Parts: sequence; structure tokens; C-alpha cells
Amino acid sequence: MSQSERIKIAKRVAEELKEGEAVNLGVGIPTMIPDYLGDKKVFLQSENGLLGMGPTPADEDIDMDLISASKKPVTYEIGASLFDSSDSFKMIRGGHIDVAVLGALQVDETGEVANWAVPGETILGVGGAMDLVAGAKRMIIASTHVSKDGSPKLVSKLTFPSSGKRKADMIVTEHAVFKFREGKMYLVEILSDISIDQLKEITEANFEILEKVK
Amino acid sequence: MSQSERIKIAKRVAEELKEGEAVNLGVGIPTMIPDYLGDKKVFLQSENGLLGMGPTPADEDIDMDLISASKKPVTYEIGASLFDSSDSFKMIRGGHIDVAVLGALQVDETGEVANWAVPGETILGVGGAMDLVAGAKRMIIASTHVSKDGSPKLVSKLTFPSSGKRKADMIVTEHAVFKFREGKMYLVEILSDISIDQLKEITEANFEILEKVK
Amino acid sequence: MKKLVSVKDAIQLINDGDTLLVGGFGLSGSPLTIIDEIAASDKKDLTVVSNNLGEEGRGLGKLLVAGNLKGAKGSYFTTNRDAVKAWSKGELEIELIPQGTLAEAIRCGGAGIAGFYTKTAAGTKLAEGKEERIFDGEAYILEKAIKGDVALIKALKADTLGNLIYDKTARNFNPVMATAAKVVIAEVDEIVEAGSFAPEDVVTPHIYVDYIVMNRYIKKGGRYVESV
Amino acid sequence: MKKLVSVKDAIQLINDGDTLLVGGFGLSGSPLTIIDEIAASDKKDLTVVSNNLGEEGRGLGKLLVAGNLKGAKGSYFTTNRDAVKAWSKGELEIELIPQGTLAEAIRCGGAGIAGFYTKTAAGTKLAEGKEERIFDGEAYILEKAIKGDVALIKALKADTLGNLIYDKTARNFNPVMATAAKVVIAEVDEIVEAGSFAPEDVVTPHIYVDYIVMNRYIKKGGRYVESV
Repeated sequence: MSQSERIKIAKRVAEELKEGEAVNLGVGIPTMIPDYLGDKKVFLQSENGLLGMGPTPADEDIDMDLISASKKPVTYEIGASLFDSSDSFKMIRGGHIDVAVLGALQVDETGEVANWAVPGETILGVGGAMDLVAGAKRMIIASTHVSKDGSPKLVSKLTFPSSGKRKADMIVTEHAVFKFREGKMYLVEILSDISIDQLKEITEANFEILEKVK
Repeated sequence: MSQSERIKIAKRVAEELKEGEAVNLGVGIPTMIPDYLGDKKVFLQSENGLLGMGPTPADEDIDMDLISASKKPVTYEIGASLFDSSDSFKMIRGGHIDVAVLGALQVDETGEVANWAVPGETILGVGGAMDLVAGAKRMIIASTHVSKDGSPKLVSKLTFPSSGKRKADMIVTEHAVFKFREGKMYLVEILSDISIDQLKEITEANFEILEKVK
Repeated sequence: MKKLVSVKDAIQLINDGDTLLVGGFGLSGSPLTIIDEIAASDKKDLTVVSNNLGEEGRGLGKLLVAGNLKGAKGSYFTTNRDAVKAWSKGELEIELIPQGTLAEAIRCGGAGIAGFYTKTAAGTKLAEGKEERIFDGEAYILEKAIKGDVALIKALKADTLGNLIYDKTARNFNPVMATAAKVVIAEVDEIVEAGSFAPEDVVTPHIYVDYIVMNRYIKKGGRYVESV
Repeated sequence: MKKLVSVKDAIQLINDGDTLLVGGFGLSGSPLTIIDEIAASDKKDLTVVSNNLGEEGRGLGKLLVAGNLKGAKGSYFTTNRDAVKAWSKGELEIELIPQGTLAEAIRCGGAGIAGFYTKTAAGTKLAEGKEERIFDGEAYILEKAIKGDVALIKALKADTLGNLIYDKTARNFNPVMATAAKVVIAEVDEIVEAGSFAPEDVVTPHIYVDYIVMNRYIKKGGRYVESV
């Protein structure tokens, strides 16, 4: 996927975030979101124990003991706070994070997400993915529409290991925005010049189409 | 019981505490112990969230937001730390307090303690008693030998509600010191001019007598 | 500062029949201003979760006198004779919970944990009706998380975002209660600019706090007294 | 200062086959000096509980290369290719635990709590073989407490009693690990007089800390580098 498509996804997700929300951003496209928030102020939370995470510091200010969950150097925003890992996940699992924006390997048509393991591959990492899926108030998936090998990511039923029973609220891809409500998937917006038929071709999941999109 | 007898108990328990230990003192006689520690330095923990509790302040320094679990004004010792109630009981229940010195209504001959409720009376308080019984590394009971009405406190079997299955290690009264080992009670020291026969008379619990005491 | 509200408005967030988590150990760390306002209101059938029920006619004790309460859950009510009397007459439901279990259950309520196995109280009267299970040869009982509709907490200072710090042992149950209710109202002595607290110093991060109310009491001789 | 020991003496407290709780998130907050000493020793069959296994050949990654390890429990090993390889060859046992469950299980290990019901991972592959139970209509799984024989943690400063404070996000798993092992060894950059920390500033109270070791690394350009 091109950088401009990645930016498109990041920008569209940025629109979903509301002033003052506490947000946890997964690796990949989600980390680009802060660049597209404009004047909107959100509070970024990092699993390793920081609320109020600011942008990458200048080289000379880098401190590898002030890092994000992706282990990248960061800074403090005004009003930041530090805590240990158990308190960090109390915040996440306890429903105190307004939005988690996560990547995904697959999302099924009910909104169930697979984002930690590929069957048959050596996967020895889960990190905080399952905690975020279980605990965040809203879950937005930011992902390419299809896998690198062209296979659909939006599937009728997960074939990859699930990250939890809790469903995503929304998925934003380079082509479209879908919402999930009560186990059903709805196309709410088209973001590229793709036709609905073409979209259906690359989307294994069944979805309904909101009137305004038709 | 006379004040001198109370002091005798407090002094004798003070001998049991070791330099540097973390100690939680229950209400009543236990709170008198710090006066009899001499040069020995222990760290007093208070359930409401303080380790390193110091003596009562002068009147003009009283701050009712720096108090003990008995809600009396206290001070900080050097190196004191503050924490919330969940962290305080993590410390207590998790086995990080070396010694709890508690009062008791009854102790049975296995060392099981009743120190929170009297049958038939309105008892609407338990406080941290059961947490301390469950969690402290050593439990020493500091108590009068008999109740105010003269009935034995050291009983063969509790008739008052138990504070937990965990047994006391030792009990110190105005007359004697007993230890509990593997469900049995041993007289290890006589502290008054009472004879062993007299002691047996006021002690319902069966106890063995250590050679050195005979 | 957008979270700051009057105490009058704050208590409108409380509905009849609500469960309130109320910070404090006796009167220390207790949100006295908010409590006064509830006592002066006609709120009713409230259940208070707090270590004590204040003292007789003071702090949470006022709610009992004013008739706002249906029940109380906590660890120690013995010294509030009003509470003992009300309970004896069947006018107040009381649930007695060991202090450490109370703190942990509230923490779990805020942490997405439904229940925990504790060794405290296993084998005692307070374990009656609770599941007992053996782990590594030792008996533990299952205790369920406690949550509230509204938490009323007391902090020393808030910054303009709502980050909180507490005063000495007045911290007690306040930080855990701040995590375990749908609406969290913090009463504070002072509001300072965001950025005034070092990130290490914040005890309750601002996302836990929904509303701030100014404490009407002032501290004199080490105690909060009513300001004139 | 009676808790201060040489790193040589400190690692004598570790026995073959022990379970070690090791602080850090990647290399940040990791006790690098103690790890080096273990890697240089013939300690074997150790099981490390840590969020990661350091990086390839760095931090805890050294123990893998040096052959000290039997197993690792943590949340993320994917980026350490040595670990992935060793696991594939059957030379390293790995238990994968969601990060929040790991932190909470260790906290419980130090808190006298035998197990807890969490919603994280319910219904997933990582819940296989674990008890599932419904609370208020939602599925939770039972996770058991994790304890260690020895905890190796990293703090910024200790006072002479052993109270600890941490550096920024290098805090991570260290404070919970300090509570959950029979022996706790803290590596620190600096020791200050008792009384230097305000009671509010202490993160790990001294009673959790058994021994202190001085960090041999020094910080340069925001990273710990070996001092000459």
C-alpha cells in the first residue's frame, strides 16, 4: 500500500477521535494518527505506563527510558502521568481508555478481530492486544483492505486466532469505512473511486449498505 | 488490669520484635509497644496507608490527615512512605509485614484467634483484623489472660467467631508467654508470681510446659 | 476549567437508589462538602460503600441522620453508634467486609476484573455463602468486584485537566474509588495549572475524574473546619 | 548501607532451576548489570518471567545466548529472533501471556491473591485449558498468581533503607515484581540518604527490597552504555 493510502486511513480515523479522549494507538498506521489531529487534543496512553504521550523528541533529547509501547522515544504532553504496568492495564482493561485504534490481520463480519497470530507461523507475541480488545470503550480498526498476498482481510468468519469476543466498532481501510452494530457489518462510507461491486469482490465479509452510500 | 500489667505485656512483646522488622500494631496494648523498644528500630505500618509511622506529634503539629489506623495523629519516621488502601493491604495480605501484634477476645489451644466479634452482641466492625491474621509473617497476641468478667480467654475451642484459620505464633499475657507450634500450645515463660496450678485454673486451653519453665 | 462544577450541580448526578463509593478513613480524606450537600437534599435509598460511616453526625454520619441511606458496605461501623442503632432497628442494611477485601474488590471493579480469590476471611463467618477453593494447599474465598454508580472522592489538589494528588494518609481509599464508578466527582482544596505536577507525582490520572468540586471547609489546627 | 551487595554476591542468591521475575520493557528498566553477571555464570535451567526477552544478544537476550535459560514467560518474544529460533528447536519453553494479565498475575502473587477472573483473552486460544466463568453476562477466565524465587529489578535511586524510585517509563513491571518473589534484588544508579525521598515519592517501600546492587552502566545520549 502506498504511503498516501496509509495517510488516508490515518486521517479518516483521526476524524473519529473526539477532543479530550484517552486513546491507545497500536503499531503501524495507528501511530500516524497524531499528525492529522489538527487542533484536536487527545491524550495518548502507552501500555508501558504513560498517559499524555507526546511526539518524538529531537535527537539530542532522546531518552530510551521515556518510550512508547513500540519502544520508540517519546516526550511528555502537559499533564502527563506515569504508572506501573499493573496500573496501566487497570486503565485499559477497566474501560478507562475511550478509543483503541488497532491494526488487524482479519476482521469478520460480526466485528470480531484477529490481530496477534497467523496459523502455522511462529507467533510468540501478543503484547497488550488482547487487553485492549477486551477493555477499550471503542475499538477502531485501521487496516489495509486486503493482505499483502491479496487475500481478503474482511472475512465472513475468522480463520486466524481471535483476539477476543469483544467486537470492533469500526474499520477504516483505504477503500471504505464499515461500522459494526449488533453482529452486523455496514458500509458507511467509500474512500476511494472503487465501485460497490468491486468492493464486494475484495471483501469476503457480507455487509449491508447504508442508504446514503448507495 | 492495671496499667503496670499492660506495660509488662507491652515490654515483653517488644522483646520479640527484631531490628528492622515491619510491624503492624493493633489497638489497645499493642500501641504501647513503641515506648519499650529502646534503641531497637522497627518500621510501623498502618492499614490506612503509611509505612514508617512515628510517635504522636506535639499538639501544635497535629494534622488529622496524618493518622494511624486507630485514627490518632502520628508523624513520619525517616524513610516513611505513603500508599493507598489497596497497596496497604497488598503489603499485609501478601506476607510483607514481619509481625502483627494483635489483641484477642479468645485464642484456642491450636492458636486460632477470635478478635472481631462477640456472639449475641452487635458487632459491625472487622477493620483490617482478618487481613492481618491471614497475611502477617508472624502473629503475636497481646492480651489480658482472662476477660473482664473473669471467663477464660485461652480456651480449648473458640466459642467466639474465628478471625481466620491461620494460627497465632505466640500469646503474651500478664501471667505468661505461650507459643503455638503445629496445633499445640506450649507454656514458655511465666511473667508473674502465679503457680502453674493457678495458671491452669485460669487457662481453659490445654498446654504443655517447656522443661525450662517447670 | 471544564470539569469544575458547583456542589449543587454535582449532586444532581446522583440518583435515588444509587450506590456511592465514598473515600475516606473516618473523616480523613472524606469529601465533606459533597456529603453536606447530599444531607441537605432529599436524595434517598442510597447505598454507601466506604470504610466507615464517618462519625456520629459528622461526615457520612450526616447522611444517616438525614435519612438519605438505605445501606452501607464497609469494614468498621462499630464506633458510629447511630449506625449500630439504625441497623438494630432494621433501618439500615449493613454489609461487613474486611478492609483489605473492600479495597481490593473496589480496585477490581475499576480494573476489568470480575472477582478474586483471597485468603482473608477464609473459614470465618464472613466467608459464609462464598465459594472456597484450595490453591497450593491453602484455602481462599472468591470475592466479587465492587462498582459504584458515583464515586465521591477527596483530593488535596487537582490540576486543570483533573489530575489529582492527595494529602498524606488522606489518600486511603480515594485512588481506588476513582477508578470504579460510572461518574467520579472529586472534591479538592485547590486547583492548579496543568503541568504543575511532575508526571511522577500524579496519583490519579485525569481520565478517571469527571467532575471537580471545591471544598468549602478550610484546614485549621490540623482539622477541616467550616469556613465562614 | 546494609542491603548493598556486590553483583557477584547478589547472583549467589539465584539457584539453578529458579524462576526469576525480571523487570523491564525491552531494555528500559532492565537490570543490565545483574543480567550480565548471570550470563557470565554457569547458572542453568532458569525460567525468566519478563515482558520480553530483551533484544537479540542484549539484556535478557544474553541469558538465552549464554545458555542459562530453560524457559520464558512473557507477552512478546516475536522480535527477538534468537528466542523464536530456540523455541522452534525445542531449546526454550515459552509461555505467552497477555501483557495485562502478566502484570496483574504478578501483582496478585505479591498481594496474597491466588487467582483472578479477567475478561482479557476469554474465548481465545490463550484461554485454552483455563476455567471460564460468566459474571454479569460477560465471560471471564481464571488466571493464577505468578510468583518468583528471585526478582531482579531496576530502579533509578534507592535510599539507604532501600526505598526505591524509578525513571520515567523504566518503571513498567519493576514495582509489581518487587512484591512477588522470595528474594528481591534491585539494581540502582544511585544511593541517597534515607529521608531524601518525600513519603509521597516512594514507589517501592523498602520492606519489599532485600538487596541493592549498583548499576555498572552509565547513561549517555539517553541510553545505558557500558562504563569503562
